Amino acid sequence: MRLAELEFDLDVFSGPFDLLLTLILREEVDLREVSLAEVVISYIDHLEARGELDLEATTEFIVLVAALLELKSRLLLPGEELDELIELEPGEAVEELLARLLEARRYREASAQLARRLAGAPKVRYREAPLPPELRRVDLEDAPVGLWDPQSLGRALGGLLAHPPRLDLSHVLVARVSVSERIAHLRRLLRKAVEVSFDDAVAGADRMTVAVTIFALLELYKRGELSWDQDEPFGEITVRARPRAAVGALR
Amino acid sequence: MSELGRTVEALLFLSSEPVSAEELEEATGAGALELAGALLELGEELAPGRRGLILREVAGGYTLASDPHAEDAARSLLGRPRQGSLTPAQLETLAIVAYLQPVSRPEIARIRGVNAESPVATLLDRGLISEAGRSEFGAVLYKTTPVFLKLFDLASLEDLPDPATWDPTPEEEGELRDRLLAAGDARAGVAAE
Amino acid sequence: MSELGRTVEALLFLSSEPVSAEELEEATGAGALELAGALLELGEELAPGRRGLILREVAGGYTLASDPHAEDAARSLLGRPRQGSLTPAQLETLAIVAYLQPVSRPEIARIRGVNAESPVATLLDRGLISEAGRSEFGAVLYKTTPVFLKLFDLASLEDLPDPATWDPTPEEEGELRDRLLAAGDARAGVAAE
Repeated sequence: MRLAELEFDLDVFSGPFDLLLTLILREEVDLREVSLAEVVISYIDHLEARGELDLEATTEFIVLVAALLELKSRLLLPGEELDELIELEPGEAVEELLARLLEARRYREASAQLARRLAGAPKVRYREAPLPPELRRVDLEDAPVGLWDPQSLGRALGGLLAHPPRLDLSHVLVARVSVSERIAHLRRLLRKAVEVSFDDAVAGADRMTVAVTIFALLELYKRGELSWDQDEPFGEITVRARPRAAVGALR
Repeated sequence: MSELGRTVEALLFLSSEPVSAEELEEATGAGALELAGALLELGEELAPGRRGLILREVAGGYTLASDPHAEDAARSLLGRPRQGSLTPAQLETLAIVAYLQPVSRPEIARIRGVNAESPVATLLDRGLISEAGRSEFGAVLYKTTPVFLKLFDLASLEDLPDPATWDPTPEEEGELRDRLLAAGDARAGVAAE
Repeated sequence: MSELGRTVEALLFLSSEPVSAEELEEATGAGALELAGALLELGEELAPGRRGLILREVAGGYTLASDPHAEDAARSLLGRPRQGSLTPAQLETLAIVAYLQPVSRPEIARIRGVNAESPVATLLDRGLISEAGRSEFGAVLYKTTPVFLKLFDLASLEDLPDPATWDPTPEEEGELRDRLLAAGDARAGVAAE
């Protein structure tokens, strides 16, 4: 069974997975109300019932759920609005969504038709062999001088130098601040001072950046580059660089 | 067997792709009528059940194929099934390429809603699709190949059914629209509370 | 023609390599004597001058080949279209080799954003590029050949047109190789999303 067709019966939604995804992306279903744990458990139930692991579908599922988790965690951060991602009016959104569902459906039907056609094709085989050597090497040496235009080479190379515009195909993966950026930021601060307060490290930053900085902090802690103290919940966090020697010893 | 019939048989044996009557005429220097006669002769010689090979008309041309009766022995000798079956992702990707060609990988990904890298790579490996230049954004475009037509026993792409066949009736479409609008209203209702 | 003879014909047709008598016995389940009879029968059917194909016994076993009398027609059918034009993929690959030589296949693939195996093989077959040692990582390197210079009517590689004419971003600095690799990576990034 295809992942997209997998039926879910959740508190807030009942229907195929691809409809759920599309509804979420168009904010027709509020992701904050969707229990992703429930989605994952339903999927695991489905896998168990099926008795075999479809690696491709499962990979697809993990990627999608990871993307949904990221989107949901952003939504849960107060003040982080998704307005910029939802530019369409409700009526427009429905038409756009409808068009996309119909398009997806059209090619799903087409692929089913191809599958039937393949099953019904005559059970013959065709030869797959290279040309015999005497025919393979075409006598390019007899071809006229200047058969091809050298400008075509320059043009082909020029085409390869072109950078594509950034096509934003996935609303879910819009990353405005990256963990590696924040890691670099923390390292910079810790080179200047042995100790830094977390509030100072994120002074003036928006909530998204604060959240990502916490990921960066965890990553650097894991690598043994720093440690921190927090005396009480919601209290001041003091970040401290680990001595180089200690870092080396950890490796 | 006539000399022309023999030449045609040899050409079909050597060519990895089906050869059209026009190409055969040009290569052999024979006239259309003469060539039609040779093809008829060859078709009789290679009629199913007579030899190990059969003459087939597919993908806009003529080609030789093994007779299905040899399938078990062929599988045993070559050690692989006649055609590795295609996964749903590969079939869907192939359907999109077949109908929209030339089409780029990002476009396929947009329609399928998931990355198309792995099915595209497999279809390329199996020779079912091939490159067809680049889009204005520099993405490689893909088209189907004669291998695709052969595998699916199609004379040409025109033999693919019109995709509009599968579009829902206006009633179904209206129902879907209502369902989506209702979902939107429910969402708006929650937000207003 | 006997059923075993037909099966053997089909097997030899499908295999691109010569097939030994033992392999044929194993695939068909026939005994050695029976198989020898079928090969004899097939050899008579495909004796030179009878059909477009002939049965050949070569080192390692039996194989089908096209009758040499069809060679001129084969050259005309299979030779000319290949000589006449380069596909976009081949032209891009050739341009990369021409400007960056020596260059490895992984580099070509990175710049093009797609696997370069097939165009590289074709250009090698056609004698437009050749191997030029190995990179420090062990990848085969390629360079253009004298045939390449002749077909593009170039006295030497110095005469390659200046790509600056077609450079979409002439303001960018850096070596041609680095810029091509960066652009390829950017295209791959877009396609992967």
